Amino acid sequence: MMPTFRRVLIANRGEIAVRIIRACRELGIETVAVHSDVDADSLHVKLADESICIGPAPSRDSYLNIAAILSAAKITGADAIHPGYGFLAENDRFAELVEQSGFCFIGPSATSIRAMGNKVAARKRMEEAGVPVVPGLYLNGQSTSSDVIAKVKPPLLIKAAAGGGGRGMRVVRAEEDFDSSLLAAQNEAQSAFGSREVYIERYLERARHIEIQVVADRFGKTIHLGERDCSTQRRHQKLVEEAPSPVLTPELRHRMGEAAIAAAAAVGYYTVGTIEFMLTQDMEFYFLEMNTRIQVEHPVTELVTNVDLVKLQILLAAGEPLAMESMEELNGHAIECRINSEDYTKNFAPQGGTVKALHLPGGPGIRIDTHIYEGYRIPTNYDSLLMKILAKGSNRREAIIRMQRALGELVIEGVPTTASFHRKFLDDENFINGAIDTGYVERWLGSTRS
Amino acid sequence: MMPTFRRVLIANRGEIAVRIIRACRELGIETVAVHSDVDADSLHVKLADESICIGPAPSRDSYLNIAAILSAAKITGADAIHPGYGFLAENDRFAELVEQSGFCFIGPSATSIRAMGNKVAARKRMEEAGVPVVPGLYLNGQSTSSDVIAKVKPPLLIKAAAGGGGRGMRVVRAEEDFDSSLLAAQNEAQSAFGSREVYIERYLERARHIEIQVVADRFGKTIHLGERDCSTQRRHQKLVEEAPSPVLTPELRHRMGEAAIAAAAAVGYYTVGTIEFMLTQDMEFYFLEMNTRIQVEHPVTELVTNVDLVKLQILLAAGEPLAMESMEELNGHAIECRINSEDYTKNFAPQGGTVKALHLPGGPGIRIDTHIYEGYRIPTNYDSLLMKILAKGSNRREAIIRMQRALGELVIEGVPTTASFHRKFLDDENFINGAIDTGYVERWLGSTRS
Amino acid sequence: MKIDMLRLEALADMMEQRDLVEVELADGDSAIMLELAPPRRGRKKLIDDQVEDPGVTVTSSRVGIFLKRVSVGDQVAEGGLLAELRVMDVKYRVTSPASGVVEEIFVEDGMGVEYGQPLLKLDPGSSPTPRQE
Amino acid sequence: MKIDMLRLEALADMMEQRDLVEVELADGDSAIMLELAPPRRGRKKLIDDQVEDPGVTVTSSRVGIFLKRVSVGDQVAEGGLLAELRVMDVKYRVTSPASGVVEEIFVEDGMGVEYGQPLLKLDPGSSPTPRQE
Repeated sequence: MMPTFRRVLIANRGEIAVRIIRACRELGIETVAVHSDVDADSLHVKLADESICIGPAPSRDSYLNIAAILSAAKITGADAIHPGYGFLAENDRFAELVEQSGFCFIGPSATSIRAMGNKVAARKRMEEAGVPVVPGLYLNGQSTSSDVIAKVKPPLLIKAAAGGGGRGMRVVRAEEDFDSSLLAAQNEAQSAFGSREVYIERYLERARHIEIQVVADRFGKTIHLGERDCSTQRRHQKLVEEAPSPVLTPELRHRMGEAAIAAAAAVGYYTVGTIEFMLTQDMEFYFLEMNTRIQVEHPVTELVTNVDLVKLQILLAAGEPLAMESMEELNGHAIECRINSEDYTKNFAPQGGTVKALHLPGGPGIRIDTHIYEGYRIPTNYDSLLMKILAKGSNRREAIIRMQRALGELVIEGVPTTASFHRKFLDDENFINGAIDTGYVERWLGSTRS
Repeated sequence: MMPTFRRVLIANRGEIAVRIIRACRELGIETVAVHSDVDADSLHVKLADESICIGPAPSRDSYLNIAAILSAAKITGADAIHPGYGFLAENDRFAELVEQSGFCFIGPSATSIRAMGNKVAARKRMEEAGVPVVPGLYLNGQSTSSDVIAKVKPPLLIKAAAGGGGRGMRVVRAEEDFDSSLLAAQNEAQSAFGSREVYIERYLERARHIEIQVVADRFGKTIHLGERDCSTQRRHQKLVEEAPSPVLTPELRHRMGEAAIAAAAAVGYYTVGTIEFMLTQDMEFYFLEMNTRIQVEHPVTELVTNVDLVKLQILLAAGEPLAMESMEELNGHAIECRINSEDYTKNFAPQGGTVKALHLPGGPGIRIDTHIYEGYRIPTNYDSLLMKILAKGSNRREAIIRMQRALGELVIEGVPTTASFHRKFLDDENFINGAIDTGYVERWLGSTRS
Repeated sequence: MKIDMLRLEALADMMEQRDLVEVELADGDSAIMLELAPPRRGRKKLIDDQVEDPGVTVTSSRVGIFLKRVSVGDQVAEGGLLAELRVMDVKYRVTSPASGVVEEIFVEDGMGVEYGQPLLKLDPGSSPTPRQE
Repeated sequence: MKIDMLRLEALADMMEQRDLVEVELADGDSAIMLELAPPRRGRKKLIDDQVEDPGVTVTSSRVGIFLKRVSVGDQVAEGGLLAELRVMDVKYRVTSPASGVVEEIFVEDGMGVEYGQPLLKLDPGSSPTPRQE
């Protein structure tokens, strides 16, 4: 292996900082951990070769403090910065400043981040690249039904163009309801946002969230490593991820993979990234967005491809050419459960606390990624993710059963966790049959509550 | 999956008892842990559905106490008994009594155990089945060189037939030394054991230990799942195991696999077992012995085949037919380090103690099998194995580096462990190049000591 | 509120002597709670706590089925038969380590017992009492 | 409730002597709860160790390069320049929180410092001493 970086600063915390330290160590690269003052006892600080306090607890003063992070990199002699996920990972200005300050940004170019960061521009770019996007169109205040229905068939969604939060939003299921719904939406948009402009798009009912892992080098070679199915989510927060998806055929995997490659190539993408799609019940897929960074659920793909995505990301950022091809045959089945310090019986409210007792599951097929340890005090300033438990089996059934077995062994005392949710949800018949969509968890929670 | 057993009693302790509980749990089978009185706080006791104390600390009164184990199975309503490894696992009388008492023995038939247990008889059986055994012959007191040299070429080994412990043993490297060495060996055998009878066999210099995992059902179908290379051993105690072997070609793997299948089939073997071979530097292999049970290092094979050997063993014992074929293409590379409570700087002397602090490695490619936890008191009555750390990589280099990374993360305070040995040995150039044999560790220890 | 320091002092003394870590007193509307610091807890001379139990407990030396051969109140001689333990097809005698009266039987007849499990308790000194069954 | 400070003082004294960490008293409508701070618990005779340090330590509020602007023995006014911190290309002033004399400088000129790192110590009361360099 050629020498890459000498010393990488990790501009993150928690389990992903630990994950990146492990990758660096295996590559023979030194690591610098940054931390806020409340994170002084955090595991990533203990594991790194060097650590530096960059500010007080609030993220804006520490993990989002670009000047402090760049200054820390300069002082500690780092030659590259890994942003992890969240915080500054998809901040194009940060990526730009990192490079301008003479460090390598371990991620795509600032231009790629920017291109995918603007959702309207990204949608246009994807359409041009031949990537399916949800059929839709903008209407100005004067538009009526006739020109719309031809292009977007019900069920469709009317959204205020300027809006958000459900204001000015209408679902139209029958053609004859369109005019009245449009008028209502336009009036609501007018009063809420001062503009009658609305956006019409096809309403994707009971769709799944399927994402494709893409990998690209700096020389234009782009491949994909199959999908992850992240349909088990609540309010866009993923709770369970798996690969392969229980519903994809090899043919569909190939088509989605090709679309993902086209999407990444369209923005000159390099390193690792994820193209998120919605997949409808009639197996049509539509571009949702691109995550221009490593993802929380990347280990799912690692388990079924035997590829270390974080090491690969670092090597590609350093300029190594990509020496592998797309993988459309995945090895076995992998599932991830996100164990958050949240009380799922109280609307998943985040909880602080101290880990009083900890027993980790182990044995065949189990992988644990965590930054917690016995005695660890969980700060309430950050993301509530405590641990990722992964189970790999020779097939989906074995992976699920193995995950249930691991959840049975897991002991975390001192703070409520989503493990209580997972223990129940993984027993759900629809989940076991793979018959779910992104709204399923909400419906399941409603039905188990009553 | 068809119902197999309702309740399995595990006639063992330590990590393998935990491993078997995990397999049973994933199969939906209840578990009964047996334990000696000093093992009351052991992890297998905590994890099992039920536990029963079968005697005081000494093995002969507890884990080797056949009547107590059978009685425990009867009282707790078990329908099958898993012997693990060690203790009663290769005791044909135990296997017989288990079956006679109305339980299923999770292992091969008592007849198979017996056939492989007698080493001289096994050698004959293997020769008949066409499995290569080390060339050799018995000589009575009158024999001379002429008839020997024709059959066994130097280097050869002269051993007292009645002997052991190196008495009456001579290595002959040149033909002209044979007569004098034979005379010396015969005289030494006479004075030590009262018999001039000696046994001559080819001396395998700098050979590797390669073993083949075999799997068979009760209906005569036998397959193999590739090899494990266990050449890193000291006085026949394995310290590191890996798969695939760094020296096997696909062609040799196929031939050794076929020989292993023939060996198992020759004794009507069913469930899982291991055929151990010596592999010489000129790539000739010879049957050493068969282990008629699950082995300590079985997870190495699990990682490169994605097969759960313990679950498979239970299902095959219950009479399921084998639904898979031999695997000669292994997925990636796996390495296991045996972390024993031994001080390697003091001749690997076993050490007792209490685990004062424990931090387990994690992240990509790491599997941990252990029965220890923070606060666990290690009894000195039993085997010193505390933990198996496994690392899987996409190739051997990545697996070794990953293992080094994991060993760096591992913290076990309160007792010295062989992790200190592994951290150094895995850095050894010859190990990294795969250029070792079963005597290498001893030579390495000698050279590092001086 | 009137704080009676003398009484509190006396209370604290008593806690130390008796190895109490926490005391709560409530009397009508009044209440007092005292808690001892953790490092001080349980570091006293425990001699007084070790109350001698005059009974002799007989534990199982085998894993097997308990077959009762005496009843509560029975007088037994040293070496007398208390029970049998059936281990697979073999029965083993459980004999009395002392003469006395059977005070309590912990296991039901015909139930499985593990190694070290208490089977019954004898009162070595006592004279026989009327049968209770 | 009437707070009898003298009695509270006595109570606190007793707690320290007796190594009690918590005392609760309730009497009718009145209730008192005293709890010893965790660092004080079980650390009895440490009082003498806690020598009051009259100095004022100035810590870094940024991650950057420390540029020394005073020397040990210098007299500084409140708000006076002590040092600069260079964060990438921007320099930030570190000013004195009080008037006094620079007693000690912990960081060498030109070295990197992290957030919260002690930079130097002032003696707010003292009069200037001769320069030591």
